[in-house]
Amino acid sequence: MKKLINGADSVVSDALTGLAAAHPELRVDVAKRIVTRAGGPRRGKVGLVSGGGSGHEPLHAGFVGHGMLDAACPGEIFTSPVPDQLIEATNAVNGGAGVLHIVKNYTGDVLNFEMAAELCAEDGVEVATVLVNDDVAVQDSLFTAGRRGTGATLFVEKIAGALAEGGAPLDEVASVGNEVNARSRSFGVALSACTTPTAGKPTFELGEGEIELGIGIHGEPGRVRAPMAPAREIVRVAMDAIHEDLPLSGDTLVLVNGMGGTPLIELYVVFAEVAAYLGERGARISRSLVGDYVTSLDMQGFSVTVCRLSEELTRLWDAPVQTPALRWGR
Amino acid sequence: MKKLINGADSVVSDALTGLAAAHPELRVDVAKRIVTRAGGPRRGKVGLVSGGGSGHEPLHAGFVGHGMLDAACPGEIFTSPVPDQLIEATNAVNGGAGVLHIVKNYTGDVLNFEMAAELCAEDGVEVATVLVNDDVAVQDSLFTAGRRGTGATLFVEKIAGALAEGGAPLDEVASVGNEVNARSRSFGVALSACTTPTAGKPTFELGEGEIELGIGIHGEPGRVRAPMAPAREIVRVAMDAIHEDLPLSGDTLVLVNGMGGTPLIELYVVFAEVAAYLGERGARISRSLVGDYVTSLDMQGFSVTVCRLSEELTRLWDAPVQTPALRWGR
Amino acid sequence: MDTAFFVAWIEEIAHVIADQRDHLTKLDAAIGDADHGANLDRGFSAAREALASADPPPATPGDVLTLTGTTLIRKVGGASGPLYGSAFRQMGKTLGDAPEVTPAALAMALEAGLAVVQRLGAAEEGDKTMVDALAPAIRTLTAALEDTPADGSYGPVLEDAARAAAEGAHATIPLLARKGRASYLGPRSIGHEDPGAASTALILAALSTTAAATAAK
Amino acid sequence: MDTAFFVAWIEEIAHVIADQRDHLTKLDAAIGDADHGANLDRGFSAAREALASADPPPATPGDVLTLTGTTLIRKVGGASGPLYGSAFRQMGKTLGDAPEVTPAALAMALEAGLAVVQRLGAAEEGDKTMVDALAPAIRTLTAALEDTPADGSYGPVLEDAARAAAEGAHATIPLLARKGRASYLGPRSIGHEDPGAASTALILAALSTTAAATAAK
Ligand SMILES: Nc1ncnc2c1ncn2[C@@H]1O[C@H](COP(=O)(O)OP(=O)(O)O)[C@@H](O)[C@H]1O
Ligand SMILES: Nc1ncnc2c1ncn2[C@@H]1O[C@H](COP(=O)(O)OP(=O)(O)O)[C@@H](O)[C@H]1O
Ligand SMILES: [Mg+2]
Ligand SMILES: [Mg+2]
Ligand SMILES: [Mg+2]
Ligand SMILES: [Mg+2]
Repeated sequence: MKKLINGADSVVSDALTGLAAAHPELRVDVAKRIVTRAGGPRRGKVGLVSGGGSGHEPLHAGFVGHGMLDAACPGEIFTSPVPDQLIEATNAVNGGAGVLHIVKNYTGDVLNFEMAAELCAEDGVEVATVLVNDDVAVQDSLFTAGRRGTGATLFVEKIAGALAEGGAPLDEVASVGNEVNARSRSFGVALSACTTPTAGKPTFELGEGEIELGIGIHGEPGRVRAPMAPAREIVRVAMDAIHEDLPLSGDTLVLVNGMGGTPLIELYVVFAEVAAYLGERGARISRSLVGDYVTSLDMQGFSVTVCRLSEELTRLWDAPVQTPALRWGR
Repeated sequence: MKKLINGADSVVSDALTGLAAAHPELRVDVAKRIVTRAGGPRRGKVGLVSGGGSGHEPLHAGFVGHGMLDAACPGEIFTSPVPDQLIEATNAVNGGAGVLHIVKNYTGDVLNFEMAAELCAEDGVEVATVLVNDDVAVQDSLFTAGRRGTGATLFVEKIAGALAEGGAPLDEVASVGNEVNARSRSFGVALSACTTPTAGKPTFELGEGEIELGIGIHGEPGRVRAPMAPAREIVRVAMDAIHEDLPLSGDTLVLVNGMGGTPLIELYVVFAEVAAYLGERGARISRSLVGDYVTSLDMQGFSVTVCRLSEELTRLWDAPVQTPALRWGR
Repeated sequence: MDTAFFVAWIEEIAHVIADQRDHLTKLDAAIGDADHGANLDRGFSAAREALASADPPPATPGDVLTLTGTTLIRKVGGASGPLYGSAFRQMGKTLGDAPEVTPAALAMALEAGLAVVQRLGAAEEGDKTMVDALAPAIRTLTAALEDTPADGSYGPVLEDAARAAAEGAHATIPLLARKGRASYLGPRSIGHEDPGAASTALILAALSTTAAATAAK
Repeated sequence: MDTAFFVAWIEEIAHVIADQRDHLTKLDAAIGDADHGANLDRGFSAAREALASADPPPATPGDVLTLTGTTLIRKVGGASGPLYGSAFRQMGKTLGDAPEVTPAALAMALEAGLAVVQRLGAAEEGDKTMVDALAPAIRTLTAALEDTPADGSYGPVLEDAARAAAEGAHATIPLLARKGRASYLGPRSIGHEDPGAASTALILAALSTTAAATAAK
């Protein structure tokens, strides 16, 4: 394992130190691992808090800023944050209108956010939660951990953030978040595993001719291993899985997301195939993103997330946003 | 080699097809390999044309748009574009005020741009050229190919683009481009080589404990191989090389650039070290970028580019820009 | 079992988890995300430090377990942090402020801890989680209590419980995971030991080790 | 040497470059950017097609070389595209509209091509570039011309020139590169054959092969 780090134990702190140096518009508490907007909470605005394990950058700290999150709580690599962080962040961004927790559906994230939310509620802070679970590769039932939250997290954070910025009350902000999640589906593919600094070696081994289909964002293997194939065929597998679960038509917002180690030129090749697939089914790509947004350290591969847009969601997507990783309109 | 492509020969065309699908604000001629702004040339505005081999995405096509380039000409992977492309792009963006060619200093790029510029001049189009050569890892003399153009290319394109957008004449736009280049220095480090689709295997082999210092952006090995070290020490080697060549003080613009396969969390670790280095020398990071901007396919590693800012350059850096890969102010 | 016994137990857990850190991470790499060893190592070494530096020091076995649980919740994160943390806190609460804990009281506390894990995580036995090690250990303990020797020596009983936990962990290998990250793998989760079950077995082994060491004094 | 001879030469170049494509790429991977084989393959197969489909077909040797050069410039890119392209164009220009080319005229044309390469690329002999293969080949050719057999059979002469080019290419191995990408490597460029010198040797070998094939008819 070769990584640009000073040591496995200091990666998260060192990266937060770098984040602080690069983004004076953020307030970064390196010791407590809380990233907020430098301005502090705005009176009467719903606060948005997200968080999760590190290793998915720019998620979530890269999405703190005007029109999106108010706070992000990075945990250790691939380990959800602890309640203390979440409680402190919740209090820090509470402008009196309540706070929305945006939680990716993993047992650890859910439990830690739940504990924090309970304690915040006991302290009189109104907290609502949106659970993101867009990954169609995973079976969803009462008797499983349910679907993972992946690429749709970015959509939920952007769109709920825009609504909150406009001054909407907590229940509306939560409900638009839930709506975005309900309209979004994702599927991920790995060409290689990732290596966490503490494990020091890849979480799984893929042969020269093998890929993993249906991977998550924590270096876990996917549902099945498959032979390497041209981009067109791999994209078809991913899009078929999405299309079967949520028939694709009308206006869509599409994210072709790199897992961290994939060159942008390949992501554009993938995007071309996604566009062709949607075109054949009469769906329209009306908004899109191509790049590394919800990553898995150095993993090579991609995920595709599709959200079926409404006019209102499109308007909220287009609203100004100013964060380290997503910016337009100001 | 595993890549998200349909075939080694169609990578560039397929990626351009994806670029067109993702960015309706660009006009992409896939067959001719010319990317321009959808609006066409603006009367009286200096046109900016850049280009180079593919495999460095988002450079250059990702920088086409308001406040930056008017056209980009991608060549084959790591192969400079041909004069035909450059001539056609130059004519396409000529609004009557002349056209600036932004050329990275590689023999191939220089020769092809020179040929194009000569022919354009014969056709009565006023062409000026800025040659970018910021890489301090390379010896600079009349008897060598001279320094390579790397990260400073982005700075030149942004700042010259801002001046051109404001309506400045060709000689001023060229001269600010030259000034930015003169004030900028870069140094790159590889943890792994990259693999071109046609070669099918890495251009060099690095052991588990080895890195290459002083690499360029075409997968070529660096000046020396060195043992792997903590980020702090690697950054010190890079920054010392820059500082020796261009003493660092005052306000700086800093790019910590990923080579394509490096996770963002590691780039932030690097940024923290760069900030510490500059802080110790009394220099101030007044503007910065962290991310994949001038890449080398799937190479793992980073480069750091520092530009000594003036007030005027800072103002031009801050001017609105709206391109696929760089956007603020609109 | 007194306060010192419980402090010794947590210290022994911290020791054995540190020792088995890479092994736990390896188990988690196969069907999870390769952090279980680091998570628990961070948590239990923090718990050990918290106990050592607590001022006033924990006065009862209940205090020891409550502080341990709180520390785990504050330091671990992930799924195992809230689950183990809440379990230890619940055990502490259940023990109340009794200065001495009988094997029967300990069994009841463990039972209460298991109940919290199941309330939070909704895992049943057989879902391939820590529950698969904890539940049989408690069953063994409870059953054995009925014929604890009159001299009150609980060593062999805890040894049996530890063995049951280890067997329970081992028995997760052929199971298909239905909770936690391993469940994402579907049938591919089969053939691997659950890391949380393995760490639970280590925690119960530490209990037995601590009892043996105490008895030897 | 007539028009057909020069068409045959370009076809032979296209053939041998396609054949050696991976070898050239490998040389370029060691001290460059691993594209020289693909670049020249793309260029010369385009040149072959341009010659085949030109309407009207090239009427003179000069036409053949000019069209080849133009096609290389339009299709190759990189350093080798403009250098080889300009060289072939210059050769074509130098031959003018003569329908037949003597070895002496060919030598002069090659000389003019080399001059263009050096004007554009500023490489001297010994800088580890294509110049190191082209220059000795021309010297050999020019020297040999003085004692060309009266029957005008130029086969052996071209064979000598091809051998000189190959030797020149081989002799780049110990050199330190001062031009082109290999120069970035400094002393690490030593020990590798320059890919452009290697391709120049192939181009001159193709010339000799074409002469031999023509003579055999
Ligand atoms: N719902 C659950 N109920 C009980 N135990 C669970 C549950 N989910 C996960 N676990 C346990 O947690 C262990 C994983 O812990 P750890 O790796 O530290 O957290 P994470 O899965 O968040 O990375 C699993 O091996 C399993 O034993
Ligand atoms: N300045 C120069 N003068 C002469 N030949 C050169 C010069 N620069 C490069 N070359 C030749 O070009 C070859 C490389 O060609 P190619 O790989 O196709 O282009 P690039 O270097 O742009 O990738 C080198 O091996 C060398 O022989
Ligand atoms: Mg985890
Ligand atoms: Mg090249
Ligand atoms: Mg885990
Ligand atoms: Mg090359």
